[in-house]
Amino acid sequence: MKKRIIGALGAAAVSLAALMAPAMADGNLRVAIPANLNTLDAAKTKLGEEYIMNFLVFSGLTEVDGKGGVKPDLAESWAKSDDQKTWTFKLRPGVKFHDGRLLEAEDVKATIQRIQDKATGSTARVNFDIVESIETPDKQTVVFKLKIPYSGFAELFGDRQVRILPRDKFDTVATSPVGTGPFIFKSFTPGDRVELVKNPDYFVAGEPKLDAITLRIMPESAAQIAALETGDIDLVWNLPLESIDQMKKNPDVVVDSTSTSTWDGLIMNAAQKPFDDKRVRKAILMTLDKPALVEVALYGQGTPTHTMIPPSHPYFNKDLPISTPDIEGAKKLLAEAGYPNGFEATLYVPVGRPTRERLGIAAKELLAPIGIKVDLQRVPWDKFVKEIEGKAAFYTDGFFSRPTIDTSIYPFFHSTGSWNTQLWNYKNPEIDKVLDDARAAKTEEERAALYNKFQALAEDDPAGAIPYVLNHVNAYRKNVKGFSSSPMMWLDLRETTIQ
Amino acid sequence: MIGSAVLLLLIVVAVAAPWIVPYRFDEMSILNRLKPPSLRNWLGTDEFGRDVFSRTLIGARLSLLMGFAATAVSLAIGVPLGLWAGYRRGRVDEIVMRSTDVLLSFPPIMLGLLLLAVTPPSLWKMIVAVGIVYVPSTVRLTRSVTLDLAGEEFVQAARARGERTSYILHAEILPNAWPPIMVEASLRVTFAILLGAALSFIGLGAQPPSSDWGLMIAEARPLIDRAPWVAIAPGIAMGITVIAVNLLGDGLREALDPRMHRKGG
Amino acid sequence: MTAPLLTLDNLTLAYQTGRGTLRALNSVSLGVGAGETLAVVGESGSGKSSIAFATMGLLGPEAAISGSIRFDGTELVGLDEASRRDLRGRSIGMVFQDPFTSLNPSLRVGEQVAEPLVYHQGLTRPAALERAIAALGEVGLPSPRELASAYPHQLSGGMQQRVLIASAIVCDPRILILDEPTTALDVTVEAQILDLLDHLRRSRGLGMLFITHNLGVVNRIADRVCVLYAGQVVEIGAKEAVLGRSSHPYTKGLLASLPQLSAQGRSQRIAPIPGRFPDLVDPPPGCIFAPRCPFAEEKCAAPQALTVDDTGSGARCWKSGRLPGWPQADTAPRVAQPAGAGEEPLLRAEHLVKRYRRGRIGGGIAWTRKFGVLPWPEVRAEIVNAVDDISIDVRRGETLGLVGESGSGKSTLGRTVLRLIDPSAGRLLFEGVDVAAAPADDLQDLRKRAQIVFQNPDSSLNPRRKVGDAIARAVALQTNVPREGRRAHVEDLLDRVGLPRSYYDRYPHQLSGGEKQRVGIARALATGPDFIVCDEPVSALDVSVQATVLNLLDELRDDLKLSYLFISHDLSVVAYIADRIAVMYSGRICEIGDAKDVLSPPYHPYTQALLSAVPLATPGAEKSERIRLRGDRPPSEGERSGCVFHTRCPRALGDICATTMPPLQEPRPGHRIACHLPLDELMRAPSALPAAAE
Amino acid sequence: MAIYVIKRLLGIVAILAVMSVLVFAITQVMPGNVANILAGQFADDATIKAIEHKLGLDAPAYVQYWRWAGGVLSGNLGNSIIMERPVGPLIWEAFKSSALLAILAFIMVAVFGILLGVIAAIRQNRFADHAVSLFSYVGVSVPEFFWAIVAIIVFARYLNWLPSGGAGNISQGFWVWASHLVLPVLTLTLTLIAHVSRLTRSSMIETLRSNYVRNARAKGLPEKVIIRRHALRNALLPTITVLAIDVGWLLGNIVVVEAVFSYPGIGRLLLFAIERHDLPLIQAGILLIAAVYCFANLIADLLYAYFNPKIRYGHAES
Repeated sequence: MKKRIIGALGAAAVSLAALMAPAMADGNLRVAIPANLNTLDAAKTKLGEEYIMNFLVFSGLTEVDGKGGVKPDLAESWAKSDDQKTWTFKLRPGVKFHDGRLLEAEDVKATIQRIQDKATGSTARVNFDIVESIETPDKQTVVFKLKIPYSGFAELFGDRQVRILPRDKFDTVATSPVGTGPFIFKSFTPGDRVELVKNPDYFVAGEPKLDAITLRIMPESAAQIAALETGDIDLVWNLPLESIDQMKKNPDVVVDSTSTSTWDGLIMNAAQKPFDDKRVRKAILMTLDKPALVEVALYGQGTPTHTMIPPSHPYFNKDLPISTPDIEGAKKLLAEAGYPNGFEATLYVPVGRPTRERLGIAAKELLAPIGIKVDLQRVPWDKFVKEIEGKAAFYTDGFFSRPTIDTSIYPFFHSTGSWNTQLWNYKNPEIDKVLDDARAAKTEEERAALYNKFQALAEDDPAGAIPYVLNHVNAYRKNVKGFSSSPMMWLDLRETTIQ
Repeated sequence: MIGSAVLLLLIVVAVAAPWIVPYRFDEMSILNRLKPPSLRNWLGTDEFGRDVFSRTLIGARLSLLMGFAATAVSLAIGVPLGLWAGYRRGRVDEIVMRSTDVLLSFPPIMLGLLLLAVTPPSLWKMIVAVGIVYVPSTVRLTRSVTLDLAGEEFVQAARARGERTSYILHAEILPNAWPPIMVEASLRVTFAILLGAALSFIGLGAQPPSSDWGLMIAEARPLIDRAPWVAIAPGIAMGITVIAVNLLGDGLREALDPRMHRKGG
Repeated sequence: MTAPLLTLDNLTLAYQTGRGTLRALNSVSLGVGAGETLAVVGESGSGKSSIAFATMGLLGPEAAISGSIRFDGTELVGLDEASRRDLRGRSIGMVFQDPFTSLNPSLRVGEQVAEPLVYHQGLTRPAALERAIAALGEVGLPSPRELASAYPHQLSGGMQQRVLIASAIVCDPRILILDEPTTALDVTVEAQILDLLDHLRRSRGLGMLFITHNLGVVNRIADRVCVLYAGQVVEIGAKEAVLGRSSHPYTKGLLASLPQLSAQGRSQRIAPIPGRFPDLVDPPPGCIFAPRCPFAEEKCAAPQALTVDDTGSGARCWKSGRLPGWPQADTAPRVAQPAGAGEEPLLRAEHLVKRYRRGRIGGGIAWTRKFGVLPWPEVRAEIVNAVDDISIDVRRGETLGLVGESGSGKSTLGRTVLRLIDPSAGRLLFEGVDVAAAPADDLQDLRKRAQIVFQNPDSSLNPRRKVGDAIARAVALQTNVPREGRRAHVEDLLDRVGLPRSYYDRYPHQLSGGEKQRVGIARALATGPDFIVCDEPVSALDVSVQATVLNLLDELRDDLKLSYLFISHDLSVVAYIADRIAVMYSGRICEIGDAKDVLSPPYHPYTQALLSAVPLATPGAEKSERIRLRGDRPPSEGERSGCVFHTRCPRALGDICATTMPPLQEPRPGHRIACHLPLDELMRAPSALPAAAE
Repeated sequence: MAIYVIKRLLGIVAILAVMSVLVFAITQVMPGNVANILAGQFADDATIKAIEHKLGLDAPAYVQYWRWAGGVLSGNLGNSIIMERPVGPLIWEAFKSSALLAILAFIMVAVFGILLGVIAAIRQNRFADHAVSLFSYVGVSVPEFFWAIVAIIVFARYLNWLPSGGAGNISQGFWVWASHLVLPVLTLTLTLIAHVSRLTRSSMIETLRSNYVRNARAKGLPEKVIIRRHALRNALLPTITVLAIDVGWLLGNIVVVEAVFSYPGIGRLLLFAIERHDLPLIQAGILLIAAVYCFANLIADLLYAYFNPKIRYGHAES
């Protein structure tokens, strides 16, 4: 009650301030995003642009900061059983959906069950394969029973697709989403813009500070930049990497870069020759000049790494040096593997993912000295998904930051990992054991040590070549305050203001 | 005939390109990327340090191939159909004409998009797709010319001496139908070059690391601030090529204009 | 003779070409007085139209003019554009050859006539329109007020030409220039227009400069005649003198080339002018006609002067006045063809019909199914009877002349009997075998034995084939001449039609019109036919060339025992060449019979009108009584129940002509007339041929 | 005339029906389907099957087509599979935006194309003629996407006069709204104007050489009147047909121009749909564009008939 009063007062103060300061009256933040949104249904979202919506309109049970931390969001608190198989979440009381209905535990249960349904087609589904049952003893409590012990379960609720939806509005959520987030969906003109307005009943008092947000869909980077420079928009999300240097020269614009665990890689399918031989994979890894690739593929906007654990992460293995090109060594390894003169390989790159395209083109050049002749094939995205991933021998791919270090690694590297067989068919019993142990580990130190070991193992027996993690860069005009780029690449605009 | 001179030069350059370019079109040099034009790289380098001049010259090859081969495809399919429909009339004509009506109701680029969406893009598929896009208009033109010629007295004379239809079509009608078809075809070459470039620009045409001009412009688009030369070189090259073909077409038109011909003859 | 209003003095017109200077006109001098008609006559290339364009100031900047053109004291050569424009339409009117393209298709007739009044006399549009309507009435158009709001395409050719004349005289010009004003029209319509022009000249005192190639028209309309050859005036003088007692060899030749419209005309061959038209870039140094002149001698190698006496007559020939008549044709006299009435005809058409469908506004809708499913509205079609129940025979060795005006269906008939067009109904017997419905593959015998010669020399030869190849192809296809003998065979054919053998390797564009027509004949002969359809074979040719081609066809028939179906709009030509004549009107035959029977009474009223409309070049012929037809259109499809000629017939009896098919009357065996008028009534008609020609 | 219009309308319906089958067939043989896209990366077969079943994509092709066609016949264009919203309003919104662009560009092309063509014809082989020629050659020879990029760089980036893309909302004021249209319209105009101006020029020259213009000169009419009253009217008839063809080109170019200028129109929507194999959206988009094109041709033919007295007051020839 008290909170609500404060909230109301805060809201009143904000609107009063808005009335008194005409310059701020239009507290509408205009954001450029490069692609149209396919869907507004959080469970089905697959694009960075869509994820932005997920965090502006909806809330999850928890919130991850992208650096390993997890905070309460809709869940006020949570507890796990000692075997890490039973997780109980207490919901924040009095949270209202945008349509005015109160959030209940049943909504959480229905939301997760919907994600679990294959026909929904949510990419978050695999994470909830471990859930045995969901119970709602009362309106504020949700209890999850897991099939296996899992230490990072709370973090899963900070994931992009795992937004809590009103269970009576599943049918319309794709077109007129209703959530509990800081902003209320107003309209979506496909191909043009999304308009959001402030949620006055947001459960965090005093937030959000903006009155409205307009997401403008602008595919052409030249158009985005021109619009930012002329003040037509206030913020460019995920600024094209090649424009960063240019933007930095503009005194009216702030370029805000943050390191993420989003990565690209050269995928080598261990189920197919010649990549079934770990010496071939290692030789390729040894040939790559990672800093150069950061320069070529990312215009310097990234960091060389061993695996998807970014150098900024506490679990990053600092003792392990970033590999430097060793052409002779690589040639020797290839010869040992039976390819003294190298071989020919087709490298598939997906159309419309420029960093992965550039990575592929650069790899073609870098691999030539050790005798690997690369034939580059560019494949449209839908065909890439259907016919290349997991099926081709050699291709470039990449993945967004995931909410926990476990969800970032386990599905890829563990031999039973859900995505392993659809990526590179990698099998390394030692790594399997390390990853399983890390899931059950009870302390941070224990876990850090295990992941350090994982990195060393992966460097020795590479699944593919992960040369770098990308930076996420936003550019905004000077009058935008209280904004910082998120390592998860979504936009947290709750504290943001325009002056 | 400036047009034909320029075009001839372009064709020579295009054919000889692999031997005269200073660098291979896909030769990358990471350290040397996005360099402005210099003595070393006459038109600068692109984001992978590839020589823009070399790429543009090789691109001429692709563009001209695209234009001429696609036009050849449209002629190869469209001219026989048009001759047949125009000479036979009746049901054949009706079916052919209604089919072209359907195809003509697609704006060219849409038809190209749809055709290319079916199969993974490659230069040859693009040539065929663009060729097919221009089949209906070729059919229509050939048909109308054939209709006119079929009424000419020398065609009647051929019928009167008992010639077979196939002979009349290829020996009496076709040689006289060529001039207007060729004039139209020369324009279609430019349309094909531009359509091919647009498809590549959208991403459904030529694939990297190809140096197709449309693709070069598409790839250079994000860099237009930093390295405008990467986009400008192929843009201007394309302009010159298309103007040359256009001039050639105008020249052809004047040379083959039936009225001029009659006056001269 | 009054002082001339319009005077051309030493007018020379030159163009620069790639090969040198082309002199289209060379020192032309002539004058036209008020109320006087000067006819300028010449063949194509003579430069006659250039005179009109130079006078009107409508030549492009590439034409170099020297000399003088004076109108009412004003020098026109070098006059500024504004002043010239002021004279055009106001003081000098002009009527062009082709009425179908000379009227703006998207402006109403009234506006087009009224326009010059607005700009020359400053009238308001309504006032100008009133004057225009009066002018339309004056040129003899019925209900001019309604007509003024019609568009040109709604009018017939004759009406369009009247409109053009109205727009030329609406500002009361003093001189009217007419450039072949009747050439595109049918002979009956031509007669009407010539009457109109004569009337206008008298009523308004107009001076007319009348340009034409047709000596008959000259005879009908002109007071004085100026004969133009290769850009030079070769003879000038009063009509009676020039046409009756011509003093220049070229004029004599032209007159001799004309086929005579008379029963006797047939007995002797016409005598053409030999040789080819001179190259105007490189003309002969002396007398320009000398290379073709039968009277030429050494002295003709010097340039000739035009000596005009005080009556205004003269010729450009030092021998003028001392010349004999044009020499007779030196070829064999014509052989009368055996009647052969009893034997089976080579070709027999029985009740032959060819119908076309044409959409008609207001015809209502018929719903059909397109592709078997889609409901589809079709406009009820109007049936056009191009060939309407025609029965004719062509006997072996004879020439059947088929005469009719444009749109009569004569060409369709010619092509239908060859199965180039499939008949809609009827029988078509070639040597007793019905080929009317035979499948195309079974026509090889017909294809070999029946051929066609076309009208248009430009379109009848494939421009991309050598002359010899075109002929050789027919030889290869339809004869068993072995491959190695074909060239020789084709060269023999070229000999036959009077072309040098070297023409084998020429392309059509290197040939003159007459030569192309000879190639067309050789091609028709190549299959070794018995029967040839000659579809207007001489209509596109100049008079002198026409004569040679006619002679050639005639000789070939005699030598090769050919049969012709000879189609023409020109009754003189048909009368000259045909053994029998069929007169066709709107898809039907109205009269058929031996040539001399058709050319003398009794006549079908249409034949009679046709004969009386033909302009003859004999002075005096123009004065005879003429029959004039009303209007110029046959009845529309709905009204074809009776005689198709009843809408225009001056002797129509009334309802019976409109409702009942006319009976066939046979005054003499083989001479049939389809008319309701009793035979004795028809017999009473006077001969339509002028006495002078009999 | 009414019969003719009915006939043409039925013809258009037939064309669209055939087209819808064709488009459907093409989407059937496209690699990858919408279920793969919905399932995203690394979806297992069971997931894809489940989604296909939910969307009815596992039915035989003719059943799928019939479902769609039945819907269309009863006025329901279906739902976009990807966006899960009705296709009708989606397409309609995009179409309105594109139509605005297209109509403005079309007016520009028609007005300036004809104007330039007429000027060039009157000043044949003189400076103005050559200037128009050069302008139209350059416009037509460089692809529209290149002009679009150049325009953004020059007018938006450096000169800062105009917004670089997107669509303005009329609620933001007229100038904001209008300013967003300038560059796309200019780009579209530039690439199409040559077609019209060159055709107008040649048709005008032809008309100026015609017998009836010669006759008008012989009547002593002032040159201005000859051009306006006699030449222009007849010269513009063929231009009507060309303008209809240009509507087709315009609809094609608009795809590219919308993409570069981030303009939320039907072209971009269609590209979006084709990339994602969203069949109901592809069908509706293509059929709408085709229908517009067919109607443009029909209107052109009717206008042609209207301005051509030969057809309007004629004995109709079949």
